[in-house]
Amino acid sequence: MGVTPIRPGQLAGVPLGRRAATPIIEIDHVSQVFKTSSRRDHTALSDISLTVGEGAFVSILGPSGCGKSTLLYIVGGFVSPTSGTAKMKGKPITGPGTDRGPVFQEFALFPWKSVLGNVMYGPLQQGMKPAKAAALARTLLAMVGLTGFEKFYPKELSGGMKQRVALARTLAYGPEVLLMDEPFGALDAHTRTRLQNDLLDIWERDRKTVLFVTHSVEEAVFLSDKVVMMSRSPGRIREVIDIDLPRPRRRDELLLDPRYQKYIVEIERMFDASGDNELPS
Amino acid sequence: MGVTPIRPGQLAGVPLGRRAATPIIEIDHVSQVFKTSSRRDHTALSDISLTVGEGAFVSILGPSGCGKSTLLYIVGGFVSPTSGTAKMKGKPITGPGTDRGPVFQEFALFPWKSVLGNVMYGPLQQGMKPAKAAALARTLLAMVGLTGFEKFYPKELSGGMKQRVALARTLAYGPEVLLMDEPFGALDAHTRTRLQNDLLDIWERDRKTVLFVTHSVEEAVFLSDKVVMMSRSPGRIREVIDIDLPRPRRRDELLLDPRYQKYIVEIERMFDASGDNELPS
Amino acid sequence: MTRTSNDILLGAAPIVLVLLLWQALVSFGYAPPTLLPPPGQVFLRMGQQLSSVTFQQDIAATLFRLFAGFAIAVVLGVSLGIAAAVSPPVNAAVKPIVRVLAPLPKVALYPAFLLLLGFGHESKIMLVAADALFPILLSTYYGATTVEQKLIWSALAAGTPPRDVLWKVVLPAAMPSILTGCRIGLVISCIVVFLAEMITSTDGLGHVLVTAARTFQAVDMFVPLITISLLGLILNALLQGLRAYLLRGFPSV
Amino acid sequence: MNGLWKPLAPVLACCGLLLAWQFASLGLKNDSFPTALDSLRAIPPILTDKESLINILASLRRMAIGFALALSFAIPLGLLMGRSRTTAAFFNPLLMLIYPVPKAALMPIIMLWLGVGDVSKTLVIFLGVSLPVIYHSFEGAKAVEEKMLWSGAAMGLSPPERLLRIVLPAALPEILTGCRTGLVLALITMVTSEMIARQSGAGNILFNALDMGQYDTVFAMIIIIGAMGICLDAAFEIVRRWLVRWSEPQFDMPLSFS
Amino acid sequence: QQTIRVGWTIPAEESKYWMMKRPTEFPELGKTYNIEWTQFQGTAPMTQALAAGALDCATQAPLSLSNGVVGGGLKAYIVAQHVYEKPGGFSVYWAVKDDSPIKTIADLKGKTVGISVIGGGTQGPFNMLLKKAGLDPAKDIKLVEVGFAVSEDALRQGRVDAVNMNQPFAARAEAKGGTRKLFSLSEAMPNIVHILEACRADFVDKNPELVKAYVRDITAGMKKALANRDETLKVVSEVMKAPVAVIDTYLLKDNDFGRDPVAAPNFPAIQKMLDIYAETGMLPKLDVAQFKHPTIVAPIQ
Ligand SMILES: Nc1ncnc2c1ncn2[C@@H]1O[C@H](COP(=O)(O)OP(=O)(O)OP(=O)(O)O)[C@@H](O)[C@H]1O
Ligand SMILES: Nc1ncnc2c1ncn2[C@@H]1O[C@H](COP(=O)(O)OP(=O)(O)OP(=O)(O)O)[C@@H](O)[C@H]1O
Ligand SMILES: [Mg+2]
Ligand SMILES: [Mg+2]
Repeated sequence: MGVTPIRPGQLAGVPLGRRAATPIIEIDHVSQVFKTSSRRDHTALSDISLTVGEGAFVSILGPSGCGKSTLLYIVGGFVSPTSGTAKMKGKPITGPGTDRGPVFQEFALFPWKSVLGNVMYGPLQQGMKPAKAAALARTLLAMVGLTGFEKFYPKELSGGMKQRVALARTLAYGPEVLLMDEPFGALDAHTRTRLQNDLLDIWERDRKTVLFVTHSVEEAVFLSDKVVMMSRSPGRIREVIDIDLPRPRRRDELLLDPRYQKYIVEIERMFDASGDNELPS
Repeated sequence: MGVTPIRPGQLAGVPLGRRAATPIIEIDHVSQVFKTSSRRDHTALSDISLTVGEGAFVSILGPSGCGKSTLLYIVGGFVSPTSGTAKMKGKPITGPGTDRGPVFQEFALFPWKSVLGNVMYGPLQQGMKPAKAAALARTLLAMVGLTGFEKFYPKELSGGMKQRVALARTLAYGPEVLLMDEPFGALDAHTRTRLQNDLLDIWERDRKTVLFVTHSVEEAVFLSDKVVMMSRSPGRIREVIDIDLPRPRRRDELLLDPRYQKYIVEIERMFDASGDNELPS
Repeated sequence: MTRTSNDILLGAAPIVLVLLLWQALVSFGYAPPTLLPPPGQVFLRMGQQLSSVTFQQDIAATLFRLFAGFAIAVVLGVSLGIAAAVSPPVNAAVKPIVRVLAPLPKVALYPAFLLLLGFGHESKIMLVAADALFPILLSTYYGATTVEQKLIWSALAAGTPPRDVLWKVVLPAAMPSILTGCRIGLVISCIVVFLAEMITSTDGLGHVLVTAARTFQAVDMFVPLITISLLGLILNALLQGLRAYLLRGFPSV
Repeated sequence: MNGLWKPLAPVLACCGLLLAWQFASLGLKNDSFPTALDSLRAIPPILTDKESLINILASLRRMAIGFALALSFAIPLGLLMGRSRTTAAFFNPLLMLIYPVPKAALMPIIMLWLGVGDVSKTLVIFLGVSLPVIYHSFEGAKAVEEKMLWSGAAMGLSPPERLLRIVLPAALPEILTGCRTGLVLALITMVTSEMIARQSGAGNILFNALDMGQYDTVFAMIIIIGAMGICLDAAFEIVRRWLVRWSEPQFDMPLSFS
Repeated sequence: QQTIRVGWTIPAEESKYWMMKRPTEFPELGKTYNIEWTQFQGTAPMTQALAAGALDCATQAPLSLSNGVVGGGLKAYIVAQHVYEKPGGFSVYWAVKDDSPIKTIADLKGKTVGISVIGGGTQGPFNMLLKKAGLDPAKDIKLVEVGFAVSEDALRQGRVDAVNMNQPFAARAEAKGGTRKLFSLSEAMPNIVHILEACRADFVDKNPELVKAYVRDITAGMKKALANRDETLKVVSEVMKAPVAVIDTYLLKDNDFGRDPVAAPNFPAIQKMLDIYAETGMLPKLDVAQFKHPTIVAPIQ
């Protein structure tokens, strides 16, 4: 069946890469404690260890509020963990870098820039000629189905449209590692499927590493090499599951593959089994 | 098979209620045109007619940006349509009212109030005693799995947690009609299932009417009496599908019901068939 | 705890630097002590003055005018600002009037205030209120117009009467902006109350300064100056405390 | 109706104010409070006098320089304070200590180093303007959504670039509110800076008339300064609207007193 | 060509107004030297400006100048005189309303009294008169600053019980009626010197020729002012921005201050004022000799 639960402790040093064994991201005993306004400590992540191999597609699943976004922030270098270290290519992560591109759950578009301006922002920043950057941005906008909306401002977009702009904006400057926080959460099934395929194409072609937060078990299984299941006890890794399905994947083929269905059922059952999910810390 | 496509034109006057034939919401030839910053007209909804019967659970499905949220704003009375009329219980909708409770896609929590304060807001507003309102709020927070987070401020919550607070806040003041815009979009499958069941319980018990925007076909079929499928050509109703499944529904039972699966497959195919979804207006 | 004490140390550093610079200016002869007395002398004199009843009365008079004028400005500024933001008719009436009145140099009206209201507290309170009003009003208006629509929608749907939305949603949501306006208004109040007392008064810190300036008592001139700036610092710290409490739910650095 | 009302409203408001003034002064019968009509009558002689015009232009020049200097100093400082706790902790008490001191009282010392000419007056205007700009920039920068900055950082923007290219535009609406208050204060300090020592300027005319008890000229000058304020404010509003067209509210507020 | 930085104020400096408005009529001004004019509100700020070295010469009152010397370490010479109270001419006076119960200075006890500037030049003689009438200037009256321009209104509005009057406002108030003179400063002493011209000592010592030229021009200006009243009216009107008709009511008439034809300072009278200031405790005793330059003082031939 290929699903081998691994205890977090065992993980350090075991790369989750599909094509290469070189670890690109190493998270080592990371914890994150927030001070709330009521002056109490609130633990969002506790003792997380995880290694992601170069070129791997790793999904993170977990109940709402278990610390998935926080984990991505730490890898992005936006937040420094309360304890533990995160490394990128062997070097400790001290801040954000163009090698890691985030797609935030809240989109965080620049409201003063048009859709095109938002997507062109990164390429221009990296010294690309405006004409070329605009052409690239238009290609990406066409990919996410937003041709015709180039001149719109973010406030004039629907939720799903904003999300697609955010995705295009990050893809535009081609980071090595993509840190995606529910990037398809606000999309309809049809658009979602299309973008999943596009994302896989880009990943295959440009040999990127992807850390992908999602709530859809089906999506996680379809896309990933590994699925990391988190639990809120608080913010721990419960299991890491290898998804041993052939690539390139096509959904209609997979739907006929019993292993695919089995992965999904298995993972869903694991979630159901954990009683702690609804308990606040 | 029970799925009878209806042309929008035929719809006016045909109530979509399950238990009662009295129409509660009547949308009549509504169009919405926005002026964009680049001073062009952008049509978000064009000629929408829809009648929702009292006590009905109606889901709206449609590609991202097709005008689902805009439609809810019009029913909520927050936006007045460019043309056409929307009526609630026979009276034209001129503004918001406690009879229609929205759950916004962007949550729109009050940042200056704690989680508890947000949920208590509505009941207090309607004259409930603070102690009673707090007790009610705690019950609802327990239901959405946020016990222990009463004193947190919205900025200290994860995306899914904010969404659950928004849900609890609207449920707290007991509106007759719930206008829910992807209320479970940011939730993990487990929490989502639990809340779906809770929502159905409330709906059955309090005889509410629900207008429910979602991107999950499965969720729409599981919850609804009717599914309204919208297309972006721009912002039209494509089909209205009756979901003829027994109530009360339990997911594990339904999973074994071939009609349930058939509805899902049918609706998904309809989406796939429409080529216009990705074309911007 | 350590963060606040760090902040205090950091904030004290430039003040110490300024004092050193001041001392150096005097010591190295860049300014004659008759115009710029050494800081030590000023603080010594200030210590003596603070324990004298007349000086305390002067401080009290200044503070009273400051608070009264500022309070009027806050109440008027906030209520008008919010009313103008949410009500088109009020907006149509208030906006043009504000545009006309805001840029008027209020000091030039002070002689008229004096004749109409007398030489006592009233004329000064009026001047302070007139000067502090507009920054508060503008900030409130800005804050209120940019309130997230969906917050108002949520409140309306929860049964808040439109009238109540003003202070239940618009006011708290605009609070960060309002408090910024208040902060500026407070400093302007300090300046204006002092200026008004300098121009015509029988008491108050500004009056103390003018009397000293007329007779070239440089040290006595600096005591009220330092006092008003310390008052400004203290009042601002209090406002900051209030701000931190009121805005605990809002994002901050 | 609405289209007609908009440009007319300020005119109507002016007329209303003038009318109220006319009746108040008629009722008070006070030499130092001339009627609106008398004051309006005193305007043309001022505006046709070449020397007065030169005076007014001199004031405006000082104001423009003071305003420009203040913006170029206050906005960066405010933004920096808003994004760095340390900077804020460092500057806040100092600013709070310096600002309440009335500049007029410091004139003797300012004169010592800067003389009585344009430099000291421009300094006074600069100080008057920078206060609201610093604090609005400060608060504006503080409220910038963090994830926007994170996005910028991930695209390779250095901290100074983030300040310039993310914090500045994001905080722009709030900064512009500060600038608007600053513009009003610039006009007021432009006049008051000429109260004690003056060579030429609008304040010169105003305070001369005040000294001479020519109240119709005083109020005529106040009207002229007010009119300049309205024009500057209107011009500023156009610029502001254009700069922050992305942040204008989408829907009118559904509230009304009626 | 050298420049002198000169401070001035209004009213009553006709010779300087001539220099400002009719510079071509002066032989040296604009040719051998230039003037940078700065207008001030009252003499006290000019004293500060002199002490700070921001001005070279300025209009001064005996009291403000002395204050600068005592408190500000200022060293200056009195080089010319603008106006004084000539017997029979105008003297600054305190007025009350016609129907006021105040008949004598002693009646001022407990009243609110307006004065143009607290600690200004008029306060010395004023204090002296109060003392003579048995009042303690510090305790028995409530003194409040009311500029000359608003004096009349403040009195009529009842904001003050008595207030000091100066030209041209006195002439205007008298024309309107309803007020009466309570006492004038000439009752304290004759020949009060109101404003004079002073230059910083270090500046004079460094540029004696320059200052001489300036003083010569002041004398010339005074002569022109007295000789051609019609033109003087125009000059003053241009400076004060007041209509000729208003100025015509008093300027250079009998109800005006006195002017020395060559702008020569009256040092004995100044000494007497300094003595009064010392007597009333406003200043320590000063000798006028320290303000007197051996050669540079109007009139210079
Ligand atoms: N600033 C903060 N102060 C206090 N607690 C915080 C703060 N930010 C996040 N948290 C807490 O940290 C926990 C993890 O948050 P995080 O956003 O990482 O969750 P998540 O797994 O992304 O959830 P979701 O799926 O709902 O987005 C939550 O319990 C949240 O309340
Ligand atoms: N203020 C506005 N100005 C211009 N266009 C707008 C504005 N608000 C919305 N729109 C447009 O209206 C259309 C419908 O928006 P709406 O938010 O209703 O979509 P939606 O169906 O809710 O999409 P999603 O599923 O992505 O949330 C979109 O094309 C959007 O660009
Ligand atoms: Mg998250
Ligand atoms: Mg939507």
